[in-house]
Amino acid sequence: MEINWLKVLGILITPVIAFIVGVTYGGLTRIITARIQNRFGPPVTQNFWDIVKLYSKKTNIQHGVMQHLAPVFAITASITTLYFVPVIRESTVFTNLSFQGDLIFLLYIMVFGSLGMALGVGQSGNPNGAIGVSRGLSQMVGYEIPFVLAIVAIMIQFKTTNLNDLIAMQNNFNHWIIFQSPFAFLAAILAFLGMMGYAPFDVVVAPAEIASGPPSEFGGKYLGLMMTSRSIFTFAKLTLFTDIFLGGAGDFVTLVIKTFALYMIPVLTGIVNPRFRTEQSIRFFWAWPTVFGILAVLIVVW
Amino acid sequence: MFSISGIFITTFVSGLVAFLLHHSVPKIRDWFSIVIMGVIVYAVWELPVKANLLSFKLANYNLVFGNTEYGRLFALIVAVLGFFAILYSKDFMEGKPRLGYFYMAFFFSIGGMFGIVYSQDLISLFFFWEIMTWSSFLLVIYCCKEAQKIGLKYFVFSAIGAYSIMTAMVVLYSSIGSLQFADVFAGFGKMDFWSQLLVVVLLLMGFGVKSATMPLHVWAPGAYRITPSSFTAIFSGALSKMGIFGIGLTLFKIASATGFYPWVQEILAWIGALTALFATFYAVFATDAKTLLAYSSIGQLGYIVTGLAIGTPLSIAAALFLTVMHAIFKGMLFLATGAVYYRTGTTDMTKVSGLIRKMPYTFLTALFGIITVSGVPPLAGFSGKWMLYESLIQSNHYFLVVVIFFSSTAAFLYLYRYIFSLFLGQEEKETENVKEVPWLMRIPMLLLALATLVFGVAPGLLLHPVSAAMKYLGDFGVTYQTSVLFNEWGNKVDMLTVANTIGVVFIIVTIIITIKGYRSTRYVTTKDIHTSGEVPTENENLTYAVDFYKPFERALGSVLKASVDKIYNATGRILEQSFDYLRYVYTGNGQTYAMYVVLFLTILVVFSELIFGIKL
Amino acid sequence: MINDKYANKIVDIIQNFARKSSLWVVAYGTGCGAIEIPPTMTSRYDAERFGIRGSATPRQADVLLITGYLSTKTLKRVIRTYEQMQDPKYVIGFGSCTINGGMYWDSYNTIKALDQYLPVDVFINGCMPRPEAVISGFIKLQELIKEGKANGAQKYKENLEWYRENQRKVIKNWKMPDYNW
Amino acid sequence: MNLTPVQFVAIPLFAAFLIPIVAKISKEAVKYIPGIVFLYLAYVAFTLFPKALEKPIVEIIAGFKPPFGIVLYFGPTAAFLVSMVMVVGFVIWLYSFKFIIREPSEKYYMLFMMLITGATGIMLTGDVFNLFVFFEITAIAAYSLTAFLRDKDGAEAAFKYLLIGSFSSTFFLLAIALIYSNTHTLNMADLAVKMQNVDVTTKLFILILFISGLGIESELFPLNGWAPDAYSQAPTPVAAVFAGIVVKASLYALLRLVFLMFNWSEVFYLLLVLGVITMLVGEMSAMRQHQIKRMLAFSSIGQMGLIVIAFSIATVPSLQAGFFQMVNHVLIKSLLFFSAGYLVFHSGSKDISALDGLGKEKPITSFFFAFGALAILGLPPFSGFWGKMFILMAAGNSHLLLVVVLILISGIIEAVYYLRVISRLYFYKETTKEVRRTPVSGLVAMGILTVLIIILGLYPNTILAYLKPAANDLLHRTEYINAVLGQIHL
Repeated sequence: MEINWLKVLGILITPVIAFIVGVTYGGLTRIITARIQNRFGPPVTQNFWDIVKLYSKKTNIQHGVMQHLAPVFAITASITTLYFVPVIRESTVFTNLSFQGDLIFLLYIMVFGSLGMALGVGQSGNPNGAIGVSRGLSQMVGYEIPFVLAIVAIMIQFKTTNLNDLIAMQNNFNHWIIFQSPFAFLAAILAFLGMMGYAPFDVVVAPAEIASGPPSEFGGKYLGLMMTSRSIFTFAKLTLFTDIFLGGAGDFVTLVIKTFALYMIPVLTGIVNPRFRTEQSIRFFWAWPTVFGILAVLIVVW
Repeated sequence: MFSISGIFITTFVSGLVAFLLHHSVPKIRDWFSIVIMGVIVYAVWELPVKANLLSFKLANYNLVFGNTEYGRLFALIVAVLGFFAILYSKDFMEGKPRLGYFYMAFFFSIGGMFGIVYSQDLISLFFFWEIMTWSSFLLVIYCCKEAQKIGLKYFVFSAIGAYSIMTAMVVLYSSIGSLQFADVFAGFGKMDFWSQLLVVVLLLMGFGVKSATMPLHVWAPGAYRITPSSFTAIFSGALSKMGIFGIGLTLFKIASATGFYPWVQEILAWIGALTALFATFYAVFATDAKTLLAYSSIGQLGYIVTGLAIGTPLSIAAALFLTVMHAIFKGMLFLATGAVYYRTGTTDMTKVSGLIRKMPYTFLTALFGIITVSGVPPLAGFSGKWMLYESLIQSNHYFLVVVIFFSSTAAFLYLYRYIFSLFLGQEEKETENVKEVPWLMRIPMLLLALATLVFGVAPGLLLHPVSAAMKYLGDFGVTYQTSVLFNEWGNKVDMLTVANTIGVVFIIVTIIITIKGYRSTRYVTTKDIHTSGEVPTENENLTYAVDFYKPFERALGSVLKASVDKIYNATGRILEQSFDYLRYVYTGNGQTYAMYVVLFLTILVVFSELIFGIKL
Repeated sequence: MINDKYANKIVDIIQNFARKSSLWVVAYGTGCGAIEIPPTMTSRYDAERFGIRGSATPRQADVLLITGYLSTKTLKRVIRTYEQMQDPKYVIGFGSCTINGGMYWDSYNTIKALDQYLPVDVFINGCMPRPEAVISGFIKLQELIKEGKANGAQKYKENLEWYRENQRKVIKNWKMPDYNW
Repeated sequence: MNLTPVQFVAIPLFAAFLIPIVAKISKEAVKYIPGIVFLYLAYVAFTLFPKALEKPIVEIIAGFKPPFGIVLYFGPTAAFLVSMVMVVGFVIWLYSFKFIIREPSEKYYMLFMMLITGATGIMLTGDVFNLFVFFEITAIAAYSLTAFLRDKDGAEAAFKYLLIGSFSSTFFLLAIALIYSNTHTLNMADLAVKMQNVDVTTKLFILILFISGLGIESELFPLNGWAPDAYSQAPTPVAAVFAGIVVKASLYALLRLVFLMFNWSEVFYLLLVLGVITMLVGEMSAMRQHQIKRMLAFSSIGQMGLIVIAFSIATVPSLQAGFFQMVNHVLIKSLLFFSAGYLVFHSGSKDISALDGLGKEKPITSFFFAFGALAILGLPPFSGFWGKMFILMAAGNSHLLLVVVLILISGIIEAVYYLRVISRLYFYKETTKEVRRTPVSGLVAMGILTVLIIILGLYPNTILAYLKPAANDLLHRTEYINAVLGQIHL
């Protein structure tokens, strides 16, 4: 078979772009947080330098091979997720492998990373880490329901599970799914809050009670890899939501605008909110978001 | 050799021979069993596919045996898993008492399963069903005194199941006049509504007991926990599949001819989904590894039942695919747990931890196992789950798919709990001189692990026999390529691409972070962790193993209180009590007995008009 | 391959810049000085401008901030924390107590001179040092890092025996895992 | 000498009288007499069987032609039952060979022979009063065998048995008196004809008397109070004899009379209900017994209920099933009693709780018990499976689904208490005591039964061929009447 070099190019540079955008978003978040707290805040490149610093740590410790591989799992999951999400609509370069997979596949590959992380954290032997994982998994069970309800509603409505078809169907502004089935969007975005893990759903990495939970034994390059994968993963998730609800993006400008708009929702919620206990957050997800999701499905059915 | 009778005779006779060998020359007992099992695997593989291979008349019933594609699928599961289990048993069972008994019951249950999958009439199916039941019962009570109550429960529930099948057979026989599948499938449509309903319900009930479908599952956790792990693999991997086998036949060959078929489908699908849900919840809060796995298999069987009940080609494909996969991965996990038990002597997850560096191969097996169960790509569990979801969505079972998805997400909880508590976490002082299990035990586990990988990358290999089996169940066709799965809307997922992407990225990053010279990493023990400056002492247990999911438990609240098991136990107690009172009818007092006689006479005389219609 | 000397130099420059511009502090609130950390971090003085932020565990931290006097009891924990940190790592002695015992100069169970037990890169004088002072101390540390002179960890490794000896003097019932570099 | 059915009655009787005399000479020789008798009679039975299948053999005693003389009717049913009795009798003899060590053994064998005489007589005779006589012989032999051990419990049990048994004979005799006063004949075939012009109420009263009289011996529910004590207190082989021979014989008598004279649907319905109740009560009260032999007694009551159900469905397949189940019950229950006998003997106590860990001490006997338990639960590949199967199918064919369900439920109850005993035997206690041997004769006896059970389970056709004519013979009275009286048109 002949190789489509454009594809290869896309595959090579998409992670880089994702990384840059994700890191920048991270910096911006810190600035915005600072401004809301009436501070000046760090430079926008702060996260980038943090990551570089972590990579440039001279020594690192590990408790075993699983901990060594955990960040690798994480970043693998992020990059794979990214590859199976069409970044730019109808472009050869940036719809990397999105024709080979579909939504349900994405739902599952997104878990891959957290599973690997959980294994590594487990081997690190730090009880705080295990507690964090247990909280995280419980919370995941919480927000999975509304999210799946929303996704199911959309799949039934548009009779496809492939993202590219979804994007193609929302070719113009008023066909965006956010307008077509707003309840699905509500449910999904509320679940998205949980996914991003900002307050009030940051019980997983609550630094004050369980010493930042899962990553508490990770330092140096491991932490660096984790932060990298987090930035990429953030971008991937944002793009996914953009594709599903906001009709994808034709070029990078719209992409950035849409993703940033989406990104601000969890960030701004996070800044002004305290922290839920685990059972509280699970209960929360099973209350209104689920209702919205069921509404979305019912509306589609009728 | 490659005749059905050959397979039966080999299996049962070698069961007896193993028993005798144990009492004469125990040295060659194990190898004998292993060799025989290998031969049987070959025979089952070579057995020609023909509807009527062996038929004879026994007690004025025609007994017919044949090898259909559908039966062949299950027969292969049984044979291969049996081979692995018996390979594993050689070292695992060494030095345990009553080994002859063990091997005999083992072979008998295997033979019973062969009989079930090959039988072409209900009589022989029931015959072998009962053989399977009592031989597996013998293995449940095999271990010790505490197993007896559990075994009794298992037997009683199996008896309830078997007898409901029997009743269905009676009804069928009285209205059709023959019990051969051919006649039954042909004649069932012509029966009257009520007997149709009765038969379908009874059959589903009967088979549902073996496939541990709620609310008939209560025997499963105890029985799976107490049996020796090398047989638990069969128990959960193959023996429970007999229920699935029967449910498949009932649904597509019998119930599909009736008017209430859609209702049966809906109800059964929901039963399966709820089974999956609640079983998952119980698994999350189990503290014994084997109990956890038992509940997990109940849940997985719930998926399978749902898939069968939906009845679209894709869902059936998913169900059968999951059937095979469940046999594989639950076999792996039970064998791995058995390995842990073999070395540490317990399967209590709050007692063992940090075995990864001691038993790397076992850990690898368990890892592949949980990844497969959780359905995370690229391993094979994903393909089955994917097909199941797609089929559910495309047959417009919106809320069903949510329930299924929810329970399979909750599955992550117990899977992580399983692997964390046993293999990860703090390395305990008690287990510091634990070694890896012998090779004969490793090989089956690793081969099964390899199978999950292969079928994950190329599900087509497995979908080929599955689709053949579907042809037998009805004109169901499913489109697939060696590595590509399609749903009914034409969307696809290419497992090969997925596997390649994950593999390439993973390897590259691994190389980058592990190359020599880049930022040296040093290994520190699991005691050397951040404890706010404190120095943990040697015998200080830092593992977080008890009440692992307390928050989740709080969130669920009183959902977990509901337990059908309590109801059953109460019923049993009450019945026994009443029987205990009833036996005092026999006072042991002559006068009383005499009085009974007189009473009987007088009653007959006085109520003669009632009884005989004649006034005296 | 380009000239190793220059390559390493460039790499060093980048790394040092990165290290300087992101200092993660594990603040072991040993003494009364800990009260000065919150204002330093929060809106009034906003240390995050310089990339300084707290970190939850020593594994992730770069700077160990000893805020005030150390009793012999806490010294043990501090040493443990320091040894759990990963290179490159820096120590900031905070307040007079870490220099000469300060107002506890004649106390029987406080550490008088911290740098006998841990390699201190920067001392911040005063009792209490105000947030401005703290920040200036951090800036000083950043300059040192940039020039590559903040090599306390190096010193610690080189004359470990000496440090251990001092530590053993004050810490009775010495039960510490050795510093296996 | 030519073989005639009369030998079945004559030879055991002769042997019974011979035994005390031989005992004067040598006590050892006595032991062998019953064996020889059984072997010979079995041979006779099997040679006569084919003839009986072609045409029922009717033998006239003392020259008077029926209906005036006494006839022995050796039809397929009788042939089947007699040969069953012979086989089982032989096995039981083999077992008691070493088990009845206590003197005076010759009395035991004599009574045993008497009992066999009575039983075969019941099965063969064609005359109601003869039936009564043989019935009494059997009963008296049974009473005295119950008390054979000469201990307090045995005496008590025997007394109860006697008490109830006297009721039964009274009723029986009363019925016969009524019959004779109404029809002036005692020949059963003749009665079958003549009873039609007896007025209904009398007939009904006779029937009631018959049912309550013979029901006592054949363990129908409210009348079987004697059974548990007798079974549990009598020596083990005797218990086997009760379960295998006495009960079956009296049940046969009851059925024969009913089928001949009172084949009304109500009667069968009544019998069906009685059977169901007997089965359920038997199983339920067996569930919580503390003594193993008592448990077995109740379980055999339950089995009798099952058999009665099978017969009272009164179709050819159901009768076939009933006969098959009879065979099963005889074989399996004897096996259980035998093994239980030695287990009790060695544990030294009759309680089930005393059986813990005997599986190690007495592996073979315990194995036989376990085997019997699995077999009587109707598990394949043992013969019990087919018996239950046939009965269920027959019940289904005559649309008695409720009965089917009840039978299965009783099966579950049965499973519970039998499996408990198995658990106790093998898994409750890991004893390290040395293996204690069971006498060879006993083992051989049990072995024979086991083999028979397996054969019947794997290939039930062996006896099914003979069951169909038996069923027909019992079901259709015309053949009987014609065979005895020659062509008479009803």
